[in-house]
Amino acid sequence: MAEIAIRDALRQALEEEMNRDETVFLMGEEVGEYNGAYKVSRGLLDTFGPKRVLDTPIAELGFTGLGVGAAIAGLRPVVEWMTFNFALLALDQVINNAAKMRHMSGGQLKCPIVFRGPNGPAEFLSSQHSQAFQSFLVHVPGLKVVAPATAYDAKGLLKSAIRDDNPVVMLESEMAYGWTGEVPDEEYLVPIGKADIKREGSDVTLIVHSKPLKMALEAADELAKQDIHAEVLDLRSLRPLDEEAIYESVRKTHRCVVIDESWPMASVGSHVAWLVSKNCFDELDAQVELVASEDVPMPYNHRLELAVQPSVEKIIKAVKTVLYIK
Amino acid sequence: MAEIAIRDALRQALEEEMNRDETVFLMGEEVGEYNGAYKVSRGLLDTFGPKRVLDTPIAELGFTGLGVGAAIAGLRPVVEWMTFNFALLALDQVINNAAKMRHMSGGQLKCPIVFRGPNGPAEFLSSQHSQAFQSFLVHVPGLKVVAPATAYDAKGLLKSAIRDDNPVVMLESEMAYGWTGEVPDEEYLVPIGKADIKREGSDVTLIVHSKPLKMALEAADELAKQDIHAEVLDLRSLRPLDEEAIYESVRKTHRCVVIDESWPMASVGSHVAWLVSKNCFDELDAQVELVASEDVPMPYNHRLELAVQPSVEKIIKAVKTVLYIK
Amino acid sequence: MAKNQESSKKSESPQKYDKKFLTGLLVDMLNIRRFEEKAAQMYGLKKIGGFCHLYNGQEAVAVGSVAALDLKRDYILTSYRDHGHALAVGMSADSVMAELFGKITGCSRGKGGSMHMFDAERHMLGGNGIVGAQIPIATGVAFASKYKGTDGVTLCYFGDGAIHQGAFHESLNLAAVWKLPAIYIVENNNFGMGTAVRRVSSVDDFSVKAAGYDIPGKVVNGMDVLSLYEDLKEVIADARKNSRPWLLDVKTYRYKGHSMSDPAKYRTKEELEKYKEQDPILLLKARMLKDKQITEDEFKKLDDEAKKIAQASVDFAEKSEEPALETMYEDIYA
Amino acid sequence: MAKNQESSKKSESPQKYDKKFLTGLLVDMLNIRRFEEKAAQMYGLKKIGGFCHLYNGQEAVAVGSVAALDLKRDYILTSYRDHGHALAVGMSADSVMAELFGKITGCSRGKGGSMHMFDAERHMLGGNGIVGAQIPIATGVAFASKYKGTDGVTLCYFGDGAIHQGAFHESLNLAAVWKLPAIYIVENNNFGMGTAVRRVSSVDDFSVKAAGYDIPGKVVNGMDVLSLYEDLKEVIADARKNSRPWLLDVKTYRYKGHSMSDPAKYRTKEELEKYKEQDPILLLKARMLKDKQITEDEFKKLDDEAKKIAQASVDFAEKSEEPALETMYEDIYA
Ligand SMILES: Cc1ncc(C[n+]2csc(CCOP(=O)(O)OP(=O)(O)O)c2C)c(N)n1
Ligand SMILES: Cc1ncc(C[n+]2csc(CCOP(=O)(O)OP(=O)(O)O)c2C)c(N)n1
Ligand SMILES: [Mg+2]
Ligand SMILES: [Mg+2]
Repeated sequence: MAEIAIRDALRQALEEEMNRDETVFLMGEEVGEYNGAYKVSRGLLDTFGPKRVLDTPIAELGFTGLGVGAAIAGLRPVVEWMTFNFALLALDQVINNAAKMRHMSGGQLKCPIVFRGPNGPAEFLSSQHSQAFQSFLVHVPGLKVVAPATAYDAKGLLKSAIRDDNPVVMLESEMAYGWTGEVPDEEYLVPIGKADIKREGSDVTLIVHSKPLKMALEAADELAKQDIHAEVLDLRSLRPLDEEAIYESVRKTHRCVVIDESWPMASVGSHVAWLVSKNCFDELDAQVELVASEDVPMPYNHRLELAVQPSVEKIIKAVKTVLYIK
Repeated sequence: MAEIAIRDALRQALEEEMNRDETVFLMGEEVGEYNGAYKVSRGLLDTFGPKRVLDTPIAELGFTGLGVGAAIAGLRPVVEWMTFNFALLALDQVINNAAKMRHMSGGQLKCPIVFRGPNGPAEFLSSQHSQAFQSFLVHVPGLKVVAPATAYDAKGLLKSAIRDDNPVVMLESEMAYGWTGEVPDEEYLVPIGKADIKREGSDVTLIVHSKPLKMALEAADELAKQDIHAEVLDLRSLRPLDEEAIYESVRKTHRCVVIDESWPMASVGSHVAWLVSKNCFDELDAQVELVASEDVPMPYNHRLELAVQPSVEKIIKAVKTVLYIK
Repeated sequence: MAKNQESSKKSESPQKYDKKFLTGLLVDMLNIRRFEEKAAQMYGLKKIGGFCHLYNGQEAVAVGSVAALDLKRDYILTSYRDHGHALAVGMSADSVMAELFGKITGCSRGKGGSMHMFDAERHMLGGNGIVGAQIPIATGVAFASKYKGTDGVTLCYFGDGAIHQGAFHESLNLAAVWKLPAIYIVENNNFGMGTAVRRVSSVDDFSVKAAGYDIPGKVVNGMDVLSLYEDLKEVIADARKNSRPWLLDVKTYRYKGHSMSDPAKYRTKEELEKYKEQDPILLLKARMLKDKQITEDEFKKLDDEAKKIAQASVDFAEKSEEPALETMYEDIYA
Repeated sequence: MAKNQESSKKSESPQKYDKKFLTGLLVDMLNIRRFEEKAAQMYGLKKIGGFCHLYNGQEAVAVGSVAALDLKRDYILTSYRDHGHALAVGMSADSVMAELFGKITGCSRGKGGSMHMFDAERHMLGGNGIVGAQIPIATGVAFASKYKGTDGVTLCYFGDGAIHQGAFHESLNLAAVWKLPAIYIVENNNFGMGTAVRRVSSVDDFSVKAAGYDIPGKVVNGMDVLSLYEDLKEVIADARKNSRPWLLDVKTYRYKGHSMSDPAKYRTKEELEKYKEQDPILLLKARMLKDKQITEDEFKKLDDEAKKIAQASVDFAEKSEEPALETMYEDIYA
């Protein structure tokens, strides 16, 4: 097992899959000569050449749609969006085409494409550059959505995503690209649709995905010191959602806090919180709390931008609320 | 009081506000010479001329952004999207600019603009043309979102939206444009942010918005015959959401079914269902049920497309579930 | 810099073509015309619902251009006005009509309807309901052909209204920079719904936009199937050989309203009649009559046959099953 | 059809201008240069975070074009590379630096940061972080001027990378059809991040794209503030008088990396040095020296003053308050 950063885990996944399958190619802004805005694709242009690692113009709608066309014509594109903020420009191609090609053609076509890049807030970027858009993507049938937060999951899920015959959106996090974790030397896959218990506990279930996993684990550490044992369930896949794993944990702990760095309204977080509320109605000893972003556009000022986001303190407070501890 | 169709109620609102304020203008595809794809703007070109009623090219991103610019420069644009399906192309301008102009400028600018048009499924249109996108818009702070389902509310809310100094998205329904209802002869406004009890009841609260209101009322009629008295709460505004009205009703009925024609995941419907689950935790006698669209792209075949959507039967079934009636 | 070209002013005299070839074009156009008339009738009877965009008047475009293709390696994509293209690539009238009826025997299993005709095997990759959305997708299909080295070209049809979409601009730049064998065909029928071209465009001739991407552009007569065929043959050969995109402004006209619900009040009866004088079917027929490659009787036979095929497709669609309710969960994930 | 024009090859000899005017341009450029240097320094000290796109090398574009405007009625909008434009319209260095520091005294109350400089009163409508997004918005501002009949024009600045966005295409068509007084200025600095223009465009001269919309286009020298000023004066007068849009390809160069984190390995030191020989500040200074409108001493004084202003802005920003936590809920709804 080697300890590597998430960005390198992603790069390994790309490299292995590009070696394995000639139809896999990578395109996006600055993925080639510049080695990627966040260096996920470092070295890939050198290894695979400009036929398979393509720098695009700044034309999110165009190159995303080009990817959809290449996918239905037999290739396996990996489309890097420099950030998900810019992918709003491409949503029509994702939602109206990638997600529906198979459906509209009555099952004739398949659309094996991966859309990936950093999602969610980074630092000092203000409101146009610090948004978490998983709720939009999860809303849409026809897509799959994965959201790893460790090097192991990042590599294994990206490999699965590339091999999947459906459009898969992969949410990464700029702030987490440098986080390191162990990755096996031998090849492995992480299946899409399986949540993972990152820490076992008996008193409360913390349901989380993406970057806030780290906060949830820290909060669990902190709570353990106060003899509160939190189970941390990392969703990893948001669509399909591993509902069984969620309910199993809540049936054990009877209390639940959901953490999601999205805005709260109509979010992945509030959806999961409702699913738990509904399907564990007789099991819950308290309401399900949601720790989300404040319902505001992200300010540039750093104190403010930290205060807007979920935090270890907010998670601990929510846990105490569902445990009726003042 | 005159009994008029929703499309005419909307037209009256436009006409009155355009008469009242010279800075109000309407633009969109086919709004002028063609009198609107769904005839909401019938006659307005004749009345106000081509300066104030503008037929645009098919360029949703461009003319939506043009509207945003006109708004920050002192006008009050009403942008008609022929349908919300096409507005995906314009989302960047709505979310990254309209919703954030005031924020990014530290409060210097205001952006008084209305985006409106039909949202949600119509008939025989397949998956690209039958989508309900309120969940995307509600997710975003900086926007207001209204969703009337009667002629009275449509007129009163559109007038309020046009006078509002913020970007307001108004969800209409193609299938409901012909629905008639009473509208006062004298001028009136419906405030943004206020829900409305469309039918009082004591046994269960049905929370609904937009076109499914009609189904909810029919279901309530049907249930009344079985001595089940449903309260029908029409949200009317989705952002801001009238949470107090929701909780007040549920505190009375102790049971709740939410109806939303969106896809279920990360939807307005599941969000409201969670809010009720959380904030009425001690009041609820059953889990909150959601009647949403099936989690599939809309098929063209009519039997299938009806089966995909919420229905009176599905609502009644959900009510019986929360009443523990087999 | 690439220079735009004028359309071949006159197509070669038909003698150049054998009778079989010409008859093929004529039959294909007749089949589309009679199919669309039947579709309109069925729409009137409420057998078909929703949007239904007919192709009457534009038949030469799909038929002449597809005739110039090699569908073993080439592809086409178009907009929601797609019945004609579907039939032109050889999809059966039965499968197209059944799709319009929303039956399980339709090419898209009743999932797509009028706007979403697909035939993966025949390289017809849809039908798209979002104006301009097929342009990036077609660009990607052309990309795949180049990537795989198949020498295939992709024809991408769209309307005069679609050219103002950002998707057009982004795609043409990508195709130009990456030298993709994509041929962008504006089916310029003068109107986008009720909007005359000139009201939303400052240029009449869309081929001038080609220069902005340094790619070749050309104006093509869309009413004369033979001259269109010749133009397309040249353009396709060039795109195939040199792997580069083209932009064609094909002048055509639609006889019916935008969709079935459009009374088309934005144009005069005279304008419509003027265009019908250059009807693509009559034009080819006249030429063949003149060159004695067909008789009135033979024409009538072909026409009757076309009507029969259209009627048979209705019978087929009528008799076909509705999709079972549980099929709503199918065809979503592979 | 509108014809493109060549840029005025040489600007008029400076004698034509009075010393005050020229000194004004020089001071504005110096202020920007010194401000940006200070910003870079503060970024190094982590007083500023996130993206920070500097304007060094491009000063003549904002300064020369804004000098040709009447900001009582005219407007400007630009991209995230906006410090120079902010200072050029007369926003105080204090309010811009405080914004970079994220302080409540910043022009956008610490909400916007580097990419979002706004001054509604001075008609500077931002700063936009989404490549190309300001193009439709600026088009709408021009629309509003025409609607209100103010005779105002709007300058819309964007990069060579932004021209490939669909937003550009849709906006130019709208502006052409509706005859809006919008002047689209490509600040063509040869690179979009690490991507050289030619790798993502098949044309070198973006003004050729104007013909596709039948609007006038022009190539403009972006290093010579006076020739740029002259060109813009003409273009602005035309846009104002005839209410029509223009597309300008302004050739310029950025000295620094794309943003602070970019080592700019994609270009050579020689290329950079070559461009620095036409430095807009040195060019104007040389001309004024030659015409005896300034002495080295006077220049030094102006430069020292610029440095002082930049330093003072840092002191101001340092001393300013952080926004209170509850301000996160402010500035969202009017
Ligand atoms: C993005 C988008 N905007 C609007 C529409 C509604 N719409 C459907 S067809 C059409 C007109 C298109 O005209 P044109 O491109 O000329 O094609 P034609 O119908 O003439 O073949 C419009 C506005 C749509 N389907 N998609
Ligand atoms: C829609 C969008 N895509 C990508 C980005 C990331 N990005 C920021 S600046 C930039 C390069 C822009 O280059 P150019 O337009 O030439 O402007 P310059 O930075 O040279 O002034 C990119 C790709 C973005 N901000 N917005
Ligand atoms: Mg047309
Ligand atoms: Mg640049």
